[in-house]
Amino acid sequence: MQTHAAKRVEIIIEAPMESRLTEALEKTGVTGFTVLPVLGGSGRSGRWTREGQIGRAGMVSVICLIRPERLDALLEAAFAVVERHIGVVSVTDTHVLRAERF
Amino acid sequence: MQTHAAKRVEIIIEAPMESRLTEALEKTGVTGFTVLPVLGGSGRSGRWTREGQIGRAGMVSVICLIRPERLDALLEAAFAVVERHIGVVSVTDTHVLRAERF
Amino acid sequence: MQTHAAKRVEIIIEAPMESRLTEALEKTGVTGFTVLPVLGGSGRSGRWTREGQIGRAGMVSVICLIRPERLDALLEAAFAVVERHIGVVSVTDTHVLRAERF
Amino acid sequence: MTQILTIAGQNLLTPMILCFCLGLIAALARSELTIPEAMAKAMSIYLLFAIGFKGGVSVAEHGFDAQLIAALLAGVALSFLLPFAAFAMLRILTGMSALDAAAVAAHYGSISIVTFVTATSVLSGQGIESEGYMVAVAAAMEAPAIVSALWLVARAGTGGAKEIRMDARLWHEILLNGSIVLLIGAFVIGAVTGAPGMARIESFIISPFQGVLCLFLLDMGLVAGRGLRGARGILGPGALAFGILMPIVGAAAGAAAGLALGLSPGGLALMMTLAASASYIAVPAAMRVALPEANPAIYLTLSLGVTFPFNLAIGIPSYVAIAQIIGG
Amino acid sequence: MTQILTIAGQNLLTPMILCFCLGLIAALARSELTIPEAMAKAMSIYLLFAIGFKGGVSVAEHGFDAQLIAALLAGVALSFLLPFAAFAMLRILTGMSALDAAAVAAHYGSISIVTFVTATSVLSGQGIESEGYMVAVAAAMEAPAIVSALWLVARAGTGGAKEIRMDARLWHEILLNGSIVLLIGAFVIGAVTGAPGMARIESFIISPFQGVLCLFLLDMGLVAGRGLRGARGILGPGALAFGILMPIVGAAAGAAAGLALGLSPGGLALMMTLAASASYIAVPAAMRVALPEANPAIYLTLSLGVTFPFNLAIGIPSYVAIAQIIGG
Amino acid sequence: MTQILTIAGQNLLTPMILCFCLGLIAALARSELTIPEAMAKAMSIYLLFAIGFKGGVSVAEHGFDAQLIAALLAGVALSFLLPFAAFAMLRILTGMSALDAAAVAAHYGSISIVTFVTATSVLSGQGIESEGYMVAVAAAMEAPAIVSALWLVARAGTGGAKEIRMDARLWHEILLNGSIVLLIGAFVIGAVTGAPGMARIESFIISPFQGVLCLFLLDMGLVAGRGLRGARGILGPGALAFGILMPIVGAAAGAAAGLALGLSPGGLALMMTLAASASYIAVPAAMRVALPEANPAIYLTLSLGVTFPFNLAIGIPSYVAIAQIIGG
Ligand SMILES: Nc1ncnc2c1ncn2[C@@H]1O[C@H](COP(=O)(O)O)[C@@H](O)[C@H]1O
Ligand SMILES: Nc1ncnc2c1ncn2[C@@H]1O[C@H](COP(=O)(O)O)[C@@H](O)[C@H]1O
Ligand SMILES: Nc1ncnc2c1ncn2[C@@H]1O[C@H](COP(=O)(O)O)[C@@H](O)[C@H]1O
Ligand code: NA
Ligand code: NA
Ligand code: NA
Repeated sequence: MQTHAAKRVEIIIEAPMESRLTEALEKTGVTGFTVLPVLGGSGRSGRWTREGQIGRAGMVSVICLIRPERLDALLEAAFAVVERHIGVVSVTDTHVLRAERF
Repeated sequence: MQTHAAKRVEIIIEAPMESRLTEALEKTGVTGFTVLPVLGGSGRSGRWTREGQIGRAGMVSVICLIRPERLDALLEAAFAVVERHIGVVSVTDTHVLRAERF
Repeated sequence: MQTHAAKRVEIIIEAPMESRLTEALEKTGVTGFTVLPVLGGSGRSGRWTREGQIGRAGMVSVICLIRPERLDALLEAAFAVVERHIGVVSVTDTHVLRAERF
Repeated sequence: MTQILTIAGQNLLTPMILCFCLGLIAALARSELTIPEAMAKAMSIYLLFAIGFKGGVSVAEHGFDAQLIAALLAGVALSFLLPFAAFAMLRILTGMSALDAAAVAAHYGSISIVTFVTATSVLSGQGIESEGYMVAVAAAMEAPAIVSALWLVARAGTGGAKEIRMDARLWHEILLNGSIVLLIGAFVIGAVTGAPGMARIESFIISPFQGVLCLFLLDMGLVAGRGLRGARGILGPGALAFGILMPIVGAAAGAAAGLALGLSPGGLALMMTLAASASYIAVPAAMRVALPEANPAIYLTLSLGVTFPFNLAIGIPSYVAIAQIIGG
Repeated sequence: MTQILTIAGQNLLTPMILCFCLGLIAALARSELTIPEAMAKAMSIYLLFAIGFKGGVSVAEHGFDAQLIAALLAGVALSFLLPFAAFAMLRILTGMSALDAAAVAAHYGSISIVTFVTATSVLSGQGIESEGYMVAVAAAMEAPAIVSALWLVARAGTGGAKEIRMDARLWHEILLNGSIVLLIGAFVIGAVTGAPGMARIESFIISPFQGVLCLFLLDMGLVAGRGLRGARGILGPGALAFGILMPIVGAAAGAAAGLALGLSPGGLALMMTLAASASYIAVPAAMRVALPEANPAIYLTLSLGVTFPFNLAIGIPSYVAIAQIIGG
Repeated sequence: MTQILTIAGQNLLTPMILCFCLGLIAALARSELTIPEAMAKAMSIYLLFAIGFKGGVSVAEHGFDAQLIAALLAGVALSFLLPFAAFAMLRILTGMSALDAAAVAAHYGSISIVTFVTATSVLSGQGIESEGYMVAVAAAMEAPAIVSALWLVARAGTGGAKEIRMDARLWHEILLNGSIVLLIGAFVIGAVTGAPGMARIESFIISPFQGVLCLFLLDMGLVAGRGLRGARGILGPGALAFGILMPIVGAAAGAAAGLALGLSPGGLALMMTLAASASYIAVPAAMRVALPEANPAIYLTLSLGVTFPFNLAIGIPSYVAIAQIIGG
């Protein structure tokens, strides 16, 4: 089937920052994303699990599929939000069906 | 370690369609997949979150790792199910351990 | 924005093995990973869903973003744990922001 | 009329209704208060089980008779017929496409079990008895409306929509959906175990019931409020009018059926409530599969954002008051 | 015998057993009714806490004596020995590999806490007292069977399996697994706070208990039914026979131990139930780590799909009836 | 003093405190016992709703007066001022950065609603009445401390930290956070529906309350224990001393305010408890957004790992005993 080159950006970020991130994305015109729950993890700030969390906000994973040419705008916007926060951002080449949706 | 080229197909789809999708996959011989929960997202049909959902069916993410040569059959099958529905399909090049499993 | 080549390793494994896997990763110096919940899936050992599970341990998905040069050590460590168990391991090329974190 | 308004007014100040309002206000004020999904499902499982079981026990005590069968048939008939009224009203009052109008109509022929549960709690708060088998009637009314709606779509030619995706499998999903199975199952268990069964689990089934309903309605308020916020601008004045008028039409039809059946005032109020209420769980899931091109924002907002609060705050107390007058 | 059957028959029509059947039927009919995972875990936490606490309070009231120690030792011995009986039966009745047979044997030496809880609820429904420390015996019986099973595997050479993955860490996980810690912890809290503690939380611990058990067994029925559906064809007639005979063998061994200990009829019935029941939470998790090559479909289907329903519907009422006769 | 110790000692052997200890021990022993996230949230929603509702009903009964306003103002003042005391103590006792010290200070000016709930349960266990509006005071004390902390950071220049991320949006999140909305909402509902409302949901709101609190404190123990395990080495002796001294300072300030207001002994004990307790839900979330560079391990471990257990085991019983003596 016909597929189109795209980028898959995965942003793992503290849950209290989720709405700030998605609003920043929307401001740069990225209106498609999916939020996945995260059970736990480990990084420079140590290990955590959702069930050992106080308030249990934890982290979430936000996935955006976008056209390659919009990647830079997205990363700028995302970076401004995550910059001072724990979390990671990765970008993978991918292909999507139904390119008219992106 | 020895790894083998494969495709990673990620299908984000409405939960009521999940069993129809996985059955369609099984019919084309795709017997390996993993279903991840989705908390919320945004797309052409607007924003949603699982907790603001009525009935809270929401969406799920179905991930299939397959041999490259079987990609087309999988995409045809998946497309027939998702065609009229909201959701996205992406295909990424990847490598797998233990290729005999796929 | 400046991004750096990295590998995204995704390990889908039985939940009772999670802590053994993450410890093995930590022993080889991999201190960054994220654990996602899994709702269900299908493979050589058949179909399962978390809600039809007894004890409901189910599976989890562990995602590691690492520098390419550390991939082999990670895969050796992971393989030693998953070898006798059901589950899959995939490795995808990706790029990360803030490379100093990895 | 004054009598109706007085009773209705009193009902507004119960913890249940106020909890719903709290949720609505919190959502509209964009508070991040949320009820975890699993907790909401747990509460709905509890409520369905309790209401079904109570109904079954009551049938075990008062016996099973021809009126039960007649009530079931009347419920099924209402569920089949109300979508036609709804569809006609929508085509007159709004500019909705035939597809969207049919999808909405399916919701109004079917029922909302939470509205029903709230009505039973209002009745028990006022010490009014009702027929235990009304929960079976509720279950029987869930699905028939879907058939009517699909028939309406097929007849209309559906404009932009492709073929209807209705197969044996979807029927199976609808008829054996979780709430129907739980409601009917609990009803049968209650009918079989009767009073001794009730004695064993009474302090689980009866005592905390109204409190759980409070928290559940809090969640419904949150969900309805978030839906309204997201759907601003989706419903025109015609659609809003429909969301208020249709339950009144439904209640009138329910009252006619209930009087014909000779139901007690409590049963009459429940029959009016069922006919007046609109589904927001079973039917939306079925519509997503059968008519994916119909816009869910329209049918969910109407059913949950307009008609559900209307029934809760104004409908139920009025139906109860009217039923006492005309059924008394 | 008639007496046993009559009592057993009565027991079938309790809300608990009927809820289990409802779940089983719903799953076999492929209804999508599900209990959210978090709700199921919440109910099991509640049940473990309540049963442990009640046991502790009862020990605080009736005192702590040598019989408690003797009962604990007897439980541990049963858990160690029953796997050998199970293994031998499996090798005779089925063509299972030594590895699978040993894994199954571990389950039958260990215990099912839900079966135990259901038995206590049947006893309390019939007004029969039992020794409070039986919950401690239940906890003590969870793990020893695993040792026997691993020894059986090691001795058999295990055919296709690689080395057993048993280390200090897995022992730690088994001995401090969530249910043991909760059960023993609640038992100790009950024993320390005694009647005044009970007075404070009685309306949480006692009143809703049977109702929660109903919904929990509904979920068990759903899970067992889905397991049976998925595992069709996995168990031959020999394995099925084992799933029915082994609890009878276990109950007989439990009865012998209970009589030797001089337990009350209630305690005797519980000892029989423990020995007759098969684990489906702690042991399966341990087996996945220690013997990953053993097929989980076999041991889970036998334990949860065959023996659990057998114990619930036929076993427990019979054990209670027999215990009243021989222990009375 | 002996009197205080005796009362405090008795309090240690309640099921609530023992459940907290069980959780703590289980976590420190690395048991995998966990309470599902959704269950923990469900219990906290229940506790907030129940405590708010009860407070509202009590205000409806005893009337609403100037003292309520005075108590609210006193609470807000305490929340504003205590962070300055905390900040000064931290700078003297520890080598913490100004940023971390300010973040910690925000927690100690704010309150812990679970500590408050536990204190009300201790009071009710001893049959001591308190002012129903104290839950409103609790809600009013959540946020002001954050302002003081941010002011402290701004004044200190903050060393390594970039600008404070405090905007209208974060204020909105803090002031309309889930627990405040639920607590105040339930309070208003209780005040509006009064005794008749309570009669309808009493067996949900009152009876199971202490039992739910037990399981909730079990979870708090687990979380605190896991936090302590992960944070070993993060707190020096100075910080530990702060975690014990600061609640005493807070309680003293609360006692002064309570005496000035002329509160009943029960209300006095609650005011001491509020001032002595440290937030671990609302403030940490706000700090993650406003001061992301402050180390969460420090403030969470102090608040939940040191001060919370101190208040539970030693603080609350002492505050209650002292309040009875000085307020009596
Ligand atoms: N290398 C990595 N791979 C995957 N997830 C990571 C990685 N590093 C950090 N994370 C995730 O991001 C969270 C915060 O990381 P950090 O900012 O390094 O403390 C961790 O708890 C993980 O969930
Ligand atoms: N570009 C995208 N990237 C990631 N997820 C998306 C994207 N577009 C849509 N989705 C997901 O698919 C759902 C339906 O999208 P849509 O069909 O565009 O309304 C959204 O709610 C998202 O969860
Ligand atoms: N090809 C695949 N793609 C994605 N997930 C898979 C695949 N194969 C197996 N899995 C996951 O791994 C689990 C165990 O697989 P298996 O070891 O083949 O039984 C399945 O239940 C799936 O969750
Ligand atoms: Na209707
Ligand atoms: Na056994
Ligand atoms: Na404070």
